[in-house]
Amino acid sequence: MKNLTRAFTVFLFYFAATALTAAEEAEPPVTARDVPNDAGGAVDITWLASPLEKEEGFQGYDVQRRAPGKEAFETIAEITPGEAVYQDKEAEDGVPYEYRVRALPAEGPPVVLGVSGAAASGQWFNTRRTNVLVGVIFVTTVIVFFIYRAKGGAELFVRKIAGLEAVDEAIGRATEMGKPILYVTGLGDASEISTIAAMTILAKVATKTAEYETPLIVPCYDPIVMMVEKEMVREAYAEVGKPDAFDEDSVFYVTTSQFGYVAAVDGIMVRERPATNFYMGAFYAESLILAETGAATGAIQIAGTDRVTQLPFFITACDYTLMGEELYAATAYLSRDPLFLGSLKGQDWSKAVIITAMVIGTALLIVSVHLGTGFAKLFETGAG
Amino acid sequence: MHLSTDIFIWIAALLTLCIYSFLYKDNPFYKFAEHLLVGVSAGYLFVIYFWNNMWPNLLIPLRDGFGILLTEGRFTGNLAALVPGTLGLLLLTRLIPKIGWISRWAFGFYFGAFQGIVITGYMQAFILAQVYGTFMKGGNPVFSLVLMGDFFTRPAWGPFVLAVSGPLMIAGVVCTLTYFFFSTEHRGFAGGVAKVGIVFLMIGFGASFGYTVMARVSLLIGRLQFLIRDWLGLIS
Amino acid sequence: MNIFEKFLYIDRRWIFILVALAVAVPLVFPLGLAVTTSPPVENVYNEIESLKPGTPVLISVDYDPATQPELGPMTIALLRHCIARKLPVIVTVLVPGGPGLAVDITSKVAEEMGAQRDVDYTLLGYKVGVSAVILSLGQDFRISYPRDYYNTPLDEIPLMKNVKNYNDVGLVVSISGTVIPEYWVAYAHERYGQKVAAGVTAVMAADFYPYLQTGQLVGLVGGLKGAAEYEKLIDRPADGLKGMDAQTIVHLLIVVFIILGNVAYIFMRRAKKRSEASAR
Amino acid sequence: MRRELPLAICFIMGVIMTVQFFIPHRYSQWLFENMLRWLIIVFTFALILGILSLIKLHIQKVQYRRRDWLYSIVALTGLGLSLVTGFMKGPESISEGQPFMTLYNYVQIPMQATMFSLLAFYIASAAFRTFRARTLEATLLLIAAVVVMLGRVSFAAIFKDLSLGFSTWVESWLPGFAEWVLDYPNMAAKRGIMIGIGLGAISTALKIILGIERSWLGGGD
Repeated sequence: MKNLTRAFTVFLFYFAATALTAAEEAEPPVTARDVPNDAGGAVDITWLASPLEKEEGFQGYDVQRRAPGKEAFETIAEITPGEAVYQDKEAEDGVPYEYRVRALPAEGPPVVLGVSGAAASGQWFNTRRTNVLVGVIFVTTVIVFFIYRAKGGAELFVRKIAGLEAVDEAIGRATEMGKPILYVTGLGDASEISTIAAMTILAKVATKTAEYETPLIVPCYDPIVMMVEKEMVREAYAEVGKPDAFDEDSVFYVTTSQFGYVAAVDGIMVRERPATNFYMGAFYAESLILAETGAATGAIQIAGTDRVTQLPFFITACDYTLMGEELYAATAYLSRDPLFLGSLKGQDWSKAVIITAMVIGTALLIVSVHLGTGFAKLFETGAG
Repeated sequence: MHLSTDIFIWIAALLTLCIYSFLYKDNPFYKFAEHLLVGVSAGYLFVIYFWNNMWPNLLIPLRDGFGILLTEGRFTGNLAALVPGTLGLLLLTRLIPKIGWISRWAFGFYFGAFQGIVITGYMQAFILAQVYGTFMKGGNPVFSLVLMGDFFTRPAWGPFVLAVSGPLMIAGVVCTLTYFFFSTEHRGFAGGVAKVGIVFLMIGFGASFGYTVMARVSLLIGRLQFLIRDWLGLIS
Repeated sequence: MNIFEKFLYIDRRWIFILVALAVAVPLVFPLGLAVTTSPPVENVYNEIESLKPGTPVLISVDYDPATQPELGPMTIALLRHCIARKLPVIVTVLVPGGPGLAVDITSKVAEEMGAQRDVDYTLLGYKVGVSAVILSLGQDFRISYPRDYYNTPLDEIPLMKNVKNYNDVGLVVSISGTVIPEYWVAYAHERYGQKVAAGVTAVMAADFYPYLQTGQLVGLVGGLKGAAEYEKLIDRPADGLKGMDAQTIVHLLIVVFIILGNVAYIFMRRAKKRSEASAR
Repeated sequence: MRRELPLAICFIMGVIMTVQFFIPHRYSQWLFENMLRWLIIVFTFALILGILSLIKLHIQKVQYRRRDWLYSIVALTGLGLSLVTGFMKGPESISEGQPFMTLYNYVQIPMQATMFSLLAFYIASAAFRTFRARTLEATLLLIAAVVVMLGRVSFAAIFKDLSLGFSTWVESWLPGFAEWVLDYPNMAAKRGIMIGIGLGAISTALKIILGIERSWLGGGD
């Protein structure tokens, strides 16, 4: 019996203690807090709605502030009924202000809800952007790692690209038919990645045409691209030991005008009737006109571009199309250039991580919505 | 029919027809109009760069800054515009081949800054937010057992589409990404996944294709509205 | 060359004439086909409806004359909607060819609706460096725009007095035929939490759906059809709705072309195979 | 000096802008705001540079009587007109109703807008002569295209006007189906492409900042 009373007292005591701490943990009527992850100079003030709100004619709240050492509170804002937050954007960093919120009834003096103190400060790291930092560090590491590995001569595997397999066949066909090959490198300038990719593939095509002595036609949109391409084709011919087979006029400048260029290339297609047309590089609205004229002349057409909006036209009008990143992969595959190869590999690994994350996240969401949501939150962004 | 009497409408209409003459074939009218356009728009851009950018952002601050310096003898923040102004002038050395290399300093300045903006911005908007959107939509899971339960309790077409679309989308993203993964051959399981990826890609390209047709037709409608309404006055 | 081939490779100029007729005839003799609205456009409309009168809306004219026939009508519809709802409109321009269009559209709509410049709307004009400008507006409009298009200092414009940065803007609508709305998403929405909607040419429309799903864009007005839907929502028929008959007829014509072309192609292939087989 | 200094400037600016993103502190904001202010000014010069090069090209064409030099005179005349009207009244010149705006509204807009409407014709002829269901992939593409083309216009309304039996079916299903195609399969593919493009852009930016990719320096030493 004695034990029982004792146990009961202990229980009561414990209950009271937890109830008390719970009461302490309950939200205080007014809370002032430094705004997290900001430049400084701001304090968030929140409060619990006053029971007076339900009364008729309730006028709202006012927020007051007192700097240390001062006697009186100063009103800094008046808030309409129903709102329960205010941000003081005029706070000086490091000053421990006191904030007081008062409810304003229809009649009579204001009712003080409570007082809370806070000092504003600026932060040196935005914790909500931690995931961005991790992402940037990861991508930087893999890309730099693979570029240096590629530069060091490591064998990095890139799968075969279907469109490239067709290149040999297409050149063979032109040779059989005794007709020329047309190679268009788009409207990009010499510094664009897609143009560089197009030129790399051109060099490869040129070594083949040199071997078979198939005529090659390369009309250019940009004078600088033209000069670079002429050199590359010349080198390709020299490489297979047929420098004399290279025709100076096969690589030439047409015009730097979108539709003027199209008209000229269309004319070449209709007159020369090339057996194979290549469209590689940066293309815009003209892709459609080129591919259509080429299809009408019955040529085999192989296209490749990173301009996503133009891909549909190439896919429906050409026999093979290198889509987006496939163009870069083809370039890395052909040239083994460490820059192309390394970044391709680095991006591949980043993709692998993203795919894995997507699979894990979905699996977690199936097992437990709670767990899955927690995992998904790791990728959440936005709002500051 | 109320043919326009406004000389400018006539000019606009004739220039429009000059461009359309390209449909017959490339010809001097088209070339004339095209070159006129190149010239006028280059001039337009120059004027806008000047009055909307140079003037308010560089020249006025410098004018005010030097004004205060000369009259009151003090330096103001406005004079800081001298730094980018000088860099800008260095950029123009590119027009003189011999000292063109100086322009690289200024080029490095803005080029580097823009690349820095790209890294974090793209990581946030194009990578992380997209991965998050593949799990959650408006705070609810995309792969939702609740929606699937709905379908089993009320088997009908509507709930079926709702329940299946989310998982289908997840599969689509994963398969498309796998198609653009170049470190394994497309054989076996990976090959199968990539094939499904192509299906999604083609539907996506088809949607763009349909929309592009719409865009080009809209432009034509706009121009014919101009010719028929403003010039020929056939409609009001 | 067999009959199918001849049919397939007719001079394309015949097709050109058919297309011109398919557009011109419905313009002169309208059919008045009904237009249905779609959720992405309704979302933009609802977002603007939900703003409290007096909340500034930023409309960015990020297109040039090349896409004006497609994007002009939706810009006008959006402006009319905002002004009618007493939402002050701040107009920025991020492509160099665009300020002239912005001047033209704002002055015409203002005249028609009796809106006053610098009070009901303001034209800030064009700035170079898309991403830098979008970022700067998140800090302070005065960084990139010390003065507006008409050379008035920003602090002297009544509408801009209480606008410091995105915190004071209810919604950004970027209207463009380029990827500029993506920059608004990356730099205004992600970085500053600004609500962004986009109006784009139909060429780009399908590419923007991922942003709708994530909520990075609150809504999307796509192409002339989107403009027509918006005109229907605000009940002010204009060029968008007027163009829809022609749009429908040309789409039908093109679908018929695709079907005819493919049917002829299949027959042509069959005929070729047969003649090859008989030659053997 | 000629290569190392620009590479160093590029590196420093890139790092500043990247690191600044993570630091909310007011010093960092101050730096950021000034960098943005400066970037806009420097970039203006870069764009003006492009126009100056274009003018140089046309002047040289006329000077050396290159092919089509007469057209270059047309271009230079247009340029002159724009510049004169654009500067003759100071900042006022670009307001509505001024000659500069007339030139823009009646010369530049009509031509530039017409240019791309040419494509409507080419798309129609390509639809007939070129867009072939050669492979399974192309077939899928064309079907999705047709669904979007018909689903996004008043196609169903035609059936209704003709009061055909299945009009309500088409009317209620087609627009919804088109929207579904855009919302799910299209969205999935575009997201996959977008992640790829995002990674590509980040990797290019990294290579430029770290000085691994130097083609922007141009030729020469």
